[in-house]
Amino acid sequence: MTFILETRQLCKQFGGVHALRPFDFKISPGEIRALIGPNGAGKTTFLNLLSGIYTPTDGDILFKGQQITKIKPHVVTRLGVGRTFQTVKPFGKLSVLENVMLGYDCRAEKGIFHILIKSSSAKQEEEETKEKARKALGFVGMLDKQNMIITSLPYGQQRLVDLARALVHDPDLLLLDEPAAGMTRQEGSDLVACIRRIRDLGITVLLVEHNMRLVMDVSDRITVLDFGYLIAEGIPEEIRSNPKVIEAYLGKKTNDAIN
Amino acid sequence: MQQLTQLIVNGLTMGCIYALIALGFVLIYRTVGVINFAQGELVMLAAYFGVTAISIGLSLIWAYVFVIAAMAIFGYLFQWMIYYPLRGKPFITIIISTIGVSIILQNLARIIWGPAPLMFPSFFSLKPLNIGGVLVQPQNIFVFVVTVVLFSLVYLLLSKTMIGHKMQAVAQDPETAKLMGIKVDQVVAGVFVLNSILAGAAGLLLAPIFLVTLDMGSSVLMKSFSASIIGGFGSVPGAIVGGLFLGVVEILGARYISSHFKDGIAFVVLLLVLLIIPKGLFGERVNERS
Amino acid sequence: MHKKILIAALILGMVLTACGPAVQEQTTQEIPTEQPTQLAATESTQATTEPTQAATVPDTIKIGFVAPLTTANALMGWSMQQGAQLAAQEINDAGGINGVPLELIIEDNSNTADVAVNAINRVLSENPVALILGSTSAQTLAMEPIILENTLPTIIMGSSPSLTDQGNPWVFATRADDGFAATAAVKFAVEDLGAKKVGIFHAAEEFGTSVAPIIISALAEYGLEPAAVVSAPSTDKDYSAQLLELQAADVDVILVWVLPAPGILLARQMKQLGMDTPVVANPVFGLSQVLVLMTPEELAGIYSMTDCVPSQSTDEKILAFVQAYKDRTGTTPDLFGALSYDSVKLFADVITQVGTDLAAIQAGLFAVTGWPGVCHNYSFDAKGRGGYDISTVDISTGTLKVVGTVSK
Amino acid sequence: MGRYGRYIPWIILGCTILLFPLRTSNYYLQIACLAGIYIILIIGYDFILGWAGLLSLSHAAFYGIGAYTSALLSVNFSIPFWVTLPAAAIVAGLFGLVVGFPTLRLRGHYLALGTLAFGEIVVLVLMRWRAVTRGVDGVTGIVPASFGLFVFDNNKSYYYLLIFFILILAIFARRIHQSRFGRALIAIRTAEVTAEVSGIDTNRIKLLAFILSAVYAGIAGSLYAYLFRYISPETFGLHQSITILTMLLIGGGGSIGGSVLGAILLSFLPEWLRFLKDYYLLLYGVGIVLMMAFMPDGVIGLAKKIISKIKFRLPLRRNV
Repeated sequence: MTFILETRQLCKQFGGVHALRPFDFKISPGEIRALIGPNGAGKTTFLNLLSGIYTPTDGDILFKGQQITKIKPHVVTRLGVGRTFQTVKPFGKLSVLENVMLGYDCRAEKGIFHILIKSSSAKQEEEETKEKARKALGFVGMLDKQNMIITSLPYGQQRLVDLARALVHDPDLLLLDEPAAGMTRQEGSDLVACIRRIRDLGITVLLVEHNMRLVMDVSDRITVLDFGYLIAEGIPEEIRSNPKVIEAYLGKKTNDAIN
Repeated sequence: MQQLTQLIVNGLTMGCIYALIALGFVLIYRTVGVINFAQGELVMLAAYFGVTAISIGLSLIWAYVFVIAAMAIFGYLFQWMIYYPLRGKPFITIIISTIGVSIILQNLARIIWGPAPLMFPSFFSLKPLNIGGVLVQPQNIFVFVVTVVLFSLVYLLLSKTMIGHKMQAVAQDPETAKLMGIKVDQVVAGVFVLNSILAGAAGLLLAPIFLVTLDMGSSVLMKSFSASIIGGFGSVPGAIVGGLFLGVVEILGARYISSHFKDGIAFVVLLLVLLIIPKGLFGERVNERS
Repeated sequence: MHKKILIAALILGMVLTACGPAVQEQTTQEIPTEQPTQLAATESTQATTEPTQAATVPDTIKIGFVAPLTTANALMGWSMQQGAQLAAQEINDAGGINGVPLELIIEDNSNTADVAVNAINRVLSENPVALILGSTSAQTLAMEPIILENTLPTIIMGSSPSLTDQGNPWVFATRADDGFAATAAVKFAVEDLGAKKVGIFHAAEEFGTSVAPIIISALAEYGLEPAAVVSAPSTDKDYSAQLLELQAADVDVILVWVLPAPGILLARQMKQLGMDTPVVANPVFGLSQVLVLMTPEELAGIYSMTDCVPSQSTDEKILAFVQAYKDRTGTTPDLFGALSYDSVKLFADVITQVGTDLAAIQAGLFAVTGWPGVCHNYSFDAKGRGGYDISTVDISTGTLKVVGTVSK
Repeated sequence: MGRYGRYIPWIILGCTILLFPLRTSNYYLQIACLAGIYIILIIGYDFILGWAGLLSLSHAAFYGIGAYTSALLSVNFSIPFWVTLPAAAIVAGLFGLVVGFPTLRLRGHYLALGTLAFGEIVVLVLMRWRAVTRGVDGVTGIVPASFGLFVFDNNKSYYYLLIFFILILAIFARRIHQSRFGRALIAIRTAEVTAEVSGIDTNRIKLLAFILSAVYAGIAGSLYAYLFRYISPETFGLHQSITILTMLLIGGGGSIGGSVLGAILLSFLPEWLRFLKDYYLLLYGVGIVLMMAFMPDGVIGLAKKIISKIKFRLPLRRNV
């Protein structure tokens, strides 16, 4: 097993629209990989395919050498894939800590009867979940906000909580969908540090991002998609100077300029 | 064979009735994403308005006009007093409110018109026509014709006119519709008025067949729901196909399986459709709002 | 979280205190009338034979009345309420019961068992000495344990045999049970109409469904089996499937047990399907509100088994009742108006004789023999059933023509 | 408030509830008992509507299944109360599993109508399957509930029995609400996809909520059968499901307090309105419409709003 994640001829169509053309993708363990491309390039579709939200039209996904092509999202998560979302939908009725605990609940084993009788093992499990969640919150630097209602936090901080939720169950692969969106410059650079620390834990990171400064700063390798096609892949320096990439961005006159 | 034909003819008549009542809440559902539990009571109210119109000496034609006008006003008031204050609230809140309205209308009608069944005349004699051995009521043919006409009109209105497109836009996404310059409130009010008029038409058509009773609308409401789901919820052609299908299946089931389970047939068919083809026969689905 | 519960607690407290004053009001109202009934209740448990007048004379004598005044059976409940109120008015105009005015405590049961039980408890909190129930069997059965517990003499107008088969000595029925009516209907169908192939059409609700087996066993007495048995829920509007099944079975008489609106639709749809099979029905076609809605064609060939037809009577007292009822309501009294009127008058008579002691009223009712009411001459048997007359009426002419009577 | 100050309203409330039967007539006691049964029903229904955010209209059917299980076991086999009650819970729960499994794939109005159809079919079976359910006549002769030598044969004792069950079931419900299941339900309701990607088996959790609500309904049904000692199919029809739905919405979904308030308020409201005679149901309908217009989040929601208006500090923190 040389690759933690591998896709073979993975494609997705919605009706007649090709959201993702047959796509071969490989990512090595411990890598930080960025997936970039203009709007509508198929990046989020790709993440949704990986995390099981969409079923591919064709092709295979292998995670740690295991087929996960038609597996439901929660199983994919349990196998060790963490995921954050482009637009955070925090669970508003829950506190920050509970939002994160939710990510670890899939590791819980004690059934409903333990909870009804408040058995000591259930209590212990709940404590363990809380401990894990606090640790994850501490990791993203949000431990002091643990008892707040999540919707009362600024957007950038909500994203960090979402990140903690995706990390709490000790994934091997973390999918980040535009983690820096809505963040201040300071928060963004904190995030870069955070992503590096995540990699240092031995977690492979795949991120989709529009903020090129962040992408160039943090990633080991970059993959570029356009209209569902793979147009380039390589280390940041190569991508920066790749004419196809420049054309894809500037030709489209999108707001995101490469700097 | 002759009996089978007779059964199918009668089943189609009931089917028209299910479809007519279904049409109204398909409209409401499409536009504001809410099931109107007071739909049956609107039908009943129209019939009682009709009785009153006749009793104050109006001719049948003018009674029809009176009822349609009264229902249009009522539809506007309904929208203004019940829906408008709750717009934007979860659909379930509005559903409860329509349940409240149905209780109000049931009891109001009982207090005003009394609990006894009443009569409402028809344009036609009660003598059945014999068409190749099959007996058909002139009123039933009338119901069939009016149903088809109303369905066609509503279908054309929705798919071919500007108003229809506005309604579609409101149904899809009221916020965007507002940004596009559509006066959402007016469109919604219009839909409620139209719905009320359709319920009024249903009431006027059913009254001579069913008598005017307090339960005349509510007793077929659930079947109409089922019909619209079977046809594909939110779809206008689906409502009529679902209604006719249900009417025929129900009558054949009652005749050839057992009349003792007649009421269950609609619900068994509904469950089967939901589980096998959840989109209904006409898989036109409006996005769920919650 | 605690705050949330605290808020809930406060509101709950408010709700409970809101019902607090109502309770207080209740108890203060109860005080003057409570004593005699309590006295009566203790006496009744001791089963005293000599009826004693209560020590203090109450302001009013209260009779409870629970009927479906709203929802599905509101028509029946309305007739009952009119009849009962007419009787009460007549009694009070004539000076009350031994000089004490009669008061009816009228409550609606919403046609459901839960509300019926609430209604009877509401009535009981006013300490009535008797109770009249105009409820369907399911509701009556739900109330019977409470009647037994409170030893309250109760007159019901239900005809389901199960109502008087519960072994409850406080329940009296002013109508023959369905067994009696069904037998009479079968007798008429077979003997008078010469039926060979009988079809049965009954309402899918409790009152129709429970009659079907009784009709079938009555037919068996004549060595007949029903050619077809069909049913329809009262909310159903189209009976062609059922009627065509009867037609296919080639029946020569249809026995029908349905509610008013379905009865009219049934008669109409038969004619629309070209069926002129004679129909022998439950009292539904004896109701004046039903007759006025039917055309002469629809009326043809329909017979109804009814307890009584006050408007066709020659008895002056009964005609006076018919007139008074007409003056009051604008309609001819039907079976339920008459039964309800009789129930109030009967209670009043018994209370006049034996006083307000509950056990004495019970004994008084059992002792009734041939009490002449506007609907029946009442004598109660051991089960508490009275009023064993059934008339067959021919409605072809638009009026109720009695063509035969069966008595026990 | 002193250290124990916050317990004062609780003590007052507890005393009011416990002493209520001693101060009231049998009439109010009966309504209170029925309200108690509704409380259990609605706490259960809250799992599916308030917590999972799914509109189901078959709750009355599970209530009926519970009532019939208990009643038939009691009448046919003379099985005592403390066996028939869990039996009712189990049978209703099994039906919840069987019904929930296929229907929970449906969403929104479709789920509502699918469950509605199931509910209507149950009532029809109760009415027509005479040999087992005794058909439309209903089941009479249910022996009173008893525990040891103590027989709960009057409303007063039954009231306390109900309080016992309400307490137990409310505590259970609260434990579930605050456990990972509660979190999962909230997550599913707010953002189903995020919940799924967080590792929550949403189908399983929804099914669990459905079964739990059916179990609560089964217990409520059993308690209903022993309160009235007579049951008939008509009690468990669609109108009952709608009553339950209305109670929860009026009380305010998502909280036990809301369930309790809704059940109590709508049990007493029509009875309070009885003095209006002919107009009472009319006014009841008006009441429902007004309540929905002025407190769309239920009594609980309104109370919170009022309290926040008078500058009470709203609980920004949620104690875990």
